[in-house]
Amino acid sequence: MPEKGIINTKQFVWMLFIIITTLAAMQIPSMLIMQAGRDAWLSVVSAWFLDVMLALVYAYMGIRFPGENFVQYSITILGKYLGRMVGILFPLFFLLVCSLMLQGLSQVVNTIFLPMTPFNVILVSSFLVSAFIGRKGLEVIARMTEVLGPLFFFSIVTVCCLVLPAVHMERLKPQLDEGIAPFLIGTPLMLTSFGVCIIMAMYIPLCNRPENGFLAKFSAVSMGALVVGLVTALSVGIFGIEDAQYMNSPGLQLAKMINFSNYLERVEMVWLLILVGSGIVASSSLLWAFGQGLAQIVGLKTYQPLIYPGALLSLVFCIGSFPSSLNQTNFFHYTFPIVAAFVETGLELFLFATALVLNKRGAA
Amino acid sequence: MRLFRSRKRKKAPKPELSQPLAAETDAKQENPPLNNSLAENLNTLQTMFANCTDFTYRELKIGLELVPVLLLYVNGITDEQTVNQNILKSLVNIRCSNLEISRSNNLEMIKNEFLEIGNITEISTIGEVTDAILTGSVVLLLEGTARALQIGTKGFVGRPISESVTEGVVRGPREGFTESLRTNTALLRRKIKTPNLKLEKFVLGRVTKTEVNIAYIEGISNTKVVDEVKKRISLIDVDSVLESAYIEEMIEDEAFTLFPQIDHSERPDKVAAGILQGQVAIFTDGTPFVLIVPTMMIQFLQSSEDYYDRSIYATSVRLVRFFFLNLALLLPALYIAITTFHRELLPTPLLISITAAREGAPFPTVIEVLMMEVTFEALREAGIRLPKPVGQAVSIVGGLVIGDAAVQASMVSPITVIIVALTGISSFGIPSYSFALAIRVLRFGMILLASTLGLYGILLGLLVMQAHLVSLRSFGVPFFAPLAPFNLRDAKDLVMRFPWWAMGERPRLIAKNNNNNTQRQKFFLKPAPPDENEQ
Amino acid sequence: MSIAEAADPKGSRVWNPLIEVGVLEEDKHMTVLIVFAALAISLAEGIPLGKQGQWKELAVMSTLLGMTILLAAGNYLGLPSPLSLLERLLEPIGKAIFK
Amino acid sequence: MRKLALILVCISLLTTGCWDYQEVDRLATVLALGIDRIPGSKNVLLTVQIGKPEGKGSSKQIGGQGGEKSYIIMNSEGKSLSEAILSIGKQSTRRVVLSHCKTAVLGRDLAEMGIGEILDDLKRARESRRTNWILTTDKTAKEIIEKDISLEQLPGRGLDHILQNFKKAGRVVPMNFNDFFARLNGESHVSFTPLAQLEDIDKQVTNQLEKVVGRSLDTEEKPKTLTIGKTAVFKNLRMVGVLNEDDTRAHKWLVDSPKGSSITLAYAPQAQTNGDKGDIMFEIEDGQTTITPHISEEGITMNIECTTKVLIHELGATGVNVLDPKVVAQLELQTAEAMKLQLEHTINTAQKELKSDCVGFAENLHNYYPLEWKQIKDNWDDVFPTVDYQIFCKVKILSSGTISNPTLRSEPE
Repeated sequence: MPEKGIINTKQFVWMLFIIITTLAAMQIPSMLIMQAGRDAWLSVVSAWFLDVMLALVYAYMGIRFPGENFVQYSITILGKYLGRMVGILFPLFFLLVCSLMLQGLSQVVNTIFLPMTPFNVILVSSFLVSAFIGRKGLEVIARMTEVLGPLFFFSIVTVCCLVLPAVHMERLKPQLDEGIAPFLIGTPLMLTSFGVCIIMAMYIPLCNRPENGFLAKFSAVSMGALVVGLVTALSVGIFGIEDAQYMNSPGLQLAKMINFSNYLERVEMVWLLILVGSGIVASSSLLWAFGQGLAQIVGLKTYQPLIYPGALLSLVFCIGSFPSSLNQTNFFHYTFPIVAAFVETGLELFLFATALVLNKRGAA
Repeated sequence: MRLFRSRKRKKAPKPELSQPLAAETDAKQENPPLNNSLAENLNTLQTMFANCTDFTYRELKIGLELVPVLLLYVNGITDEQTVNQNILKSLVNIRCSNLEISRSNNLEMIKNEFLEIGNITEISTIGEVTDAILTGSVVLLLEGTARALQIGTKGFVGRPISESVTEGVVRGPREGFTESLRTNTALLRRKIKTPNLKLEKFVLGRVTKTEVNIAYIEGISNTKVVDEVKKRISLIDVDSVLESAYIEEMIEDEAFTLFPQIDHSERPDKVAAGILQGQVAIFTDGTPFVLIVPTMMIQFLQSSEDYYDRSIYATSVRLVRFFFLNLALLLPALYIAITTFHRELLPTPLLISITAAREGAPFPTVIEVLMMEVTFEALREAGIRLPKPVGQAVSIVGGLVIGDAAVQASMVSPITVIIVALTGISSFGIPSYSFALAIRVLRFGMILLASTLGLYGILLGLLVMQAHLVSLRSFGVPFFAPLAPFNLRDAKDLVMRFPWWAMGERPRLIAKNNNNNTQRQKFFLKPAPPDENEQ
Repeated sequence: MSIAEAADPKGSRVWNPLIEVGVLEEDKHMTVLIVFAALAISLAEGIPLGKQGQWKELAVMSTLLGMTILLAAGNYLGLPSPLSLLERLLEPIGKAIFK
Repeated sequence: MRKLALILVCISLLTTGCWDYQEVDRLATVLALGIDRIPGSKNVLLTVQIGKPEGKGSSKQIGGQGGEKSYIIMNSEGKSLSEAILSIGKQSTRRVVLSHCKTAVLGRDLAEMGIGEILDDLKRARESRRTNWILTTDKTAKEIIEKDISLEQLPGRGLDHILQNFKKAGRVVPMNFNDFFARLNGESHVSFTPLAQLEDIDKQVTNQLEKVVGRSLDTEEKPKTLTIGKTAVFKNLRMVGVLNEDDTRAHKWLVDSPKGSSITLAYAPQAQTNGDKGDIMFEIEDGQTTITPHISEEGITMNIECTTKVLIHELGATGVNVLDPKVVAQLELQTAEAMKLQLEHTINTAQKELKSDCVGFAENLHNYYPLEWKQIKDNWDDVFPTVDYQIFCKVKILSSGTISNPTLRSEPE
């Protein structure tokens, strides 16, 4: 096995949490509000429920094929050639998510921190750092998230508490104004970005207690759903749906609303720093998953030399496909959910069904 | 040049080792046994110690039969009084006929019946003789015997035990280690009175022959770590070991890092505490600094006094220390990032007063800060190296000239002076000097990053630094533990310092033993007044 | 001057889905940089691999870097990237589902 | 090798950087922003107040009295707000930063012609914050921005302080960008801001005194004073009118809460039907207003319930005996009646005069009757003036300050 590191369940939870939340907390709430209006938080809840259901499948597959991640068990299930063709979709998907994530974060950094710095400089430096971390292996990533994760969680919760005085409850009412259709449509949107934590299948074989996979995912998704739900509901309660749906990053705008006794204000940068830091670590674990998956498909001894090339490939994706933040938002809103639904749900359920039908099991 | 040399060494390490330096040749390679003839032995040794004025030999004829005896020692490192009183006197006073020139057990008899010295061993080669002489023993050679007696008379007049200079405490033991290895181990033994405290001897340095002892408690320390320490020490093959830092650099896990991965101390109580929680101490002769492995980063931020003060106070002091650690690393960088990139973070009145203070400043903020930081480092270095009275003068002049005159002359803005001074004070708040060095260097990197990309640059720097820190290990123990990987049990002694009665366990990561018993005391010995009815 | 233009004083990143995305000068420089980076990575990672005789790893890595360079060259020439193709394929479905 | 490459990359990054690096003494910090419409054109006139750092050479004096002012004013013109902001650069040696600007003042002309064009910029700009205050004036914003506020070195911050105080206690609802936008986006598309005015308070006082004394007083000519006491009402991005001070106060009770406000009662004990009226002032310690809509066949009725807890602030010369529970009960009733009258007047003004729902009926209807609201929604402007309402006020007197009854009674006539 290329990766030698072992992670524990706590680290597992924080890693999943960071990946879900950095991807979802920045841009998703506004898209969700666009779809579901005031009921956006309901979409978060239902997506949370569906994702937990999906996690059951992943956790079960992790136990059915002990010591194997989906890249490996797709080979076990589907055979040498078809299995590899299917298996490679997962690493590529992670690479795509990595592009999306770092593009979004760099865009925010460019708008808020460094408006005059060329965008590409920020993009390249964030890719560089995340590849640097990714190359150090899963253990390092896990330990970093162990420090950053709680910090991130509490910073979001703090931000939410500090902006509570600005909330107008009547902006959240009435609920289910347009019936249940909007929030049902919002659910898949949310589900697909929660679904990035299918990366859990990469971690399960490396966890010191693989049977805790479901528990870890459950805690991570619950925390993530809490955070995203809070951000979404507060955005509606503060900005109203008309403004919130077109915000590039409602979370950031929320932090900008902090005005605590007239002294603690303009502190959104501190929050943003933590967010960007977590995002970079999260994308480094995506890069790691790419390298690890690819190395397993081809059967390499080590994945480390693949991290920097992977980061470079992801960077090229970024530059080629998302020349602007509008492009990225558009992709994130309309194309990504389809791709993600295909990979996260479709492929995995397909593998699951095939494994059941062919009665394949992992070598215990 | 350096690059070239290291390249060459990498390519051909073997031949170099097999051809030791000329000075080492005789000692290492030719180790002939002692001769029966006293004269020949003396001859060999005299040629070996040619031009060594401190090499002393004394020929005696003892007993009724006047058996020739030769005493060899190096002047100055033996205890002159012992040599005269307990060896010479007793040898001269031998008045029995049992000593015969032809008998073979003469040596045993001298050893057993006449010498009033405790530490005597028999040796039989020239090499052993030279080793013994050079480490301060007296060697007794007897005519007609191919063996010799090594009489332990080590008596170097060293520094007396005095208070540790680098790690001062308000409350706590005042003694500090000295340069003498035996004194140091004795100081340790006085604190830990158990036969399980093992002291194992190594001799390092082909030329210096420095004695190195590793100390650990069997049953408490992790045997894997002890074995690893032994393995790494025995792999060392250098010509000289003058300070424990030589060993430190040759046994640490990661060579290319700013951070020290092995703690050192000159306080017996700190070393004893380390050993008692399962660490291994490495004593080196000739230096008061004892290495403690494995080390976690958090140890560099703990002072031994933390454990002698009340726990709440110790906790709050630690909090201050952590805060100032961050200031020492980041304050100048944050100042630059915030004033030149992100003015939004400043309150409006402060922004306007900073602007006013900078009005008409000739240099950019970065240059100002770098100038002042470099000046500060120079002052600090000068203060340490100069003789004490002059050092004080330097700091006074530095403080006055740099602090006041530079502002008066509009060279720098007063806020920069405040920032640099605060950073300096913060860096003194880090208990470990070697860890503070790493922070000092990193601070400049952070300043550069901050001046390029502002807070984002600082973030990137911190991420890289943290990734590096968590990837470090010290003898298998994660360096950043117990923060990452987080361990709630070990966190009792992390930022908080729990009261002694609540710290029931040794740190798991260090002391996790084969029998997995890290229990230190009974669970929860919280003191309480006796029951009413007992009174 | 419309509001949208006024609000974006840089003016360089206004994207119109109706017009094919042009290649900005800045991104052309990036392509050159990427090629250099690919070479640097292949040296930095490849030499140790070659020394250790891990030829398979070296091959996979070179393939990845080669793909990167090809894609970068495609960007340079203004060809659509694979993600754009994916977007063209799937965006109508997404637009049909979501608002 | 890998490390060498990393170091090289870092060095190249470090040496080429510094795009955003900007020394703090090369910046002009804007503290307040005034936006006017140039009459007869679509152009925007921007007035900014920029904090002037006191260098070491200049003497520091408070409030620009005698000495130099600690701020400067700059004007610029542009087709849009952002163009005007950019064109300040034409006259400023320092880069203009808006991140510390906490107040934006809208001129009356601009407000009446429509603010749609500037809103987008206020929302979109990087440095704009939704917690910033928005104000309207009855004349031009330029005057307000240029105005000194006594005791304040920087008038821009003075404005901020005034509005911050309003948040805790005051008669006017302070408006930040966020609430302003959210109300404009709301169901009724009606929003409001405090109205800043320049009043010659000194002149008024002098005139009155002159009447009493009967000769002209020899006082110094003082500049006008800035006051904020009224409310400007916006509907569909246009200013449609102003609520006067009394209406503003009641408006605050309706849309925010009565807390921190005050109420004056012209007291007339029932026993003494003739004369001896006196003013009693209450400070509203706590209070809550709830509006509950009710749709029946007759039409829409709003039940407005206003409960307040008040402190006696001043009994004046009324000679009431507040130690008598009956009197207190009566006082409570009369105060409630006075509040009711004031509220009615305000709602009436909104319904009849301004014809805009600045009291938040639409939101409540939407919340309580979402289905019905969809039908009313489109012709709400016509429906609103006809909406019926019922007001229930409840007042509870909590305490009377440090003394109970007034010790000095007015002489009986």
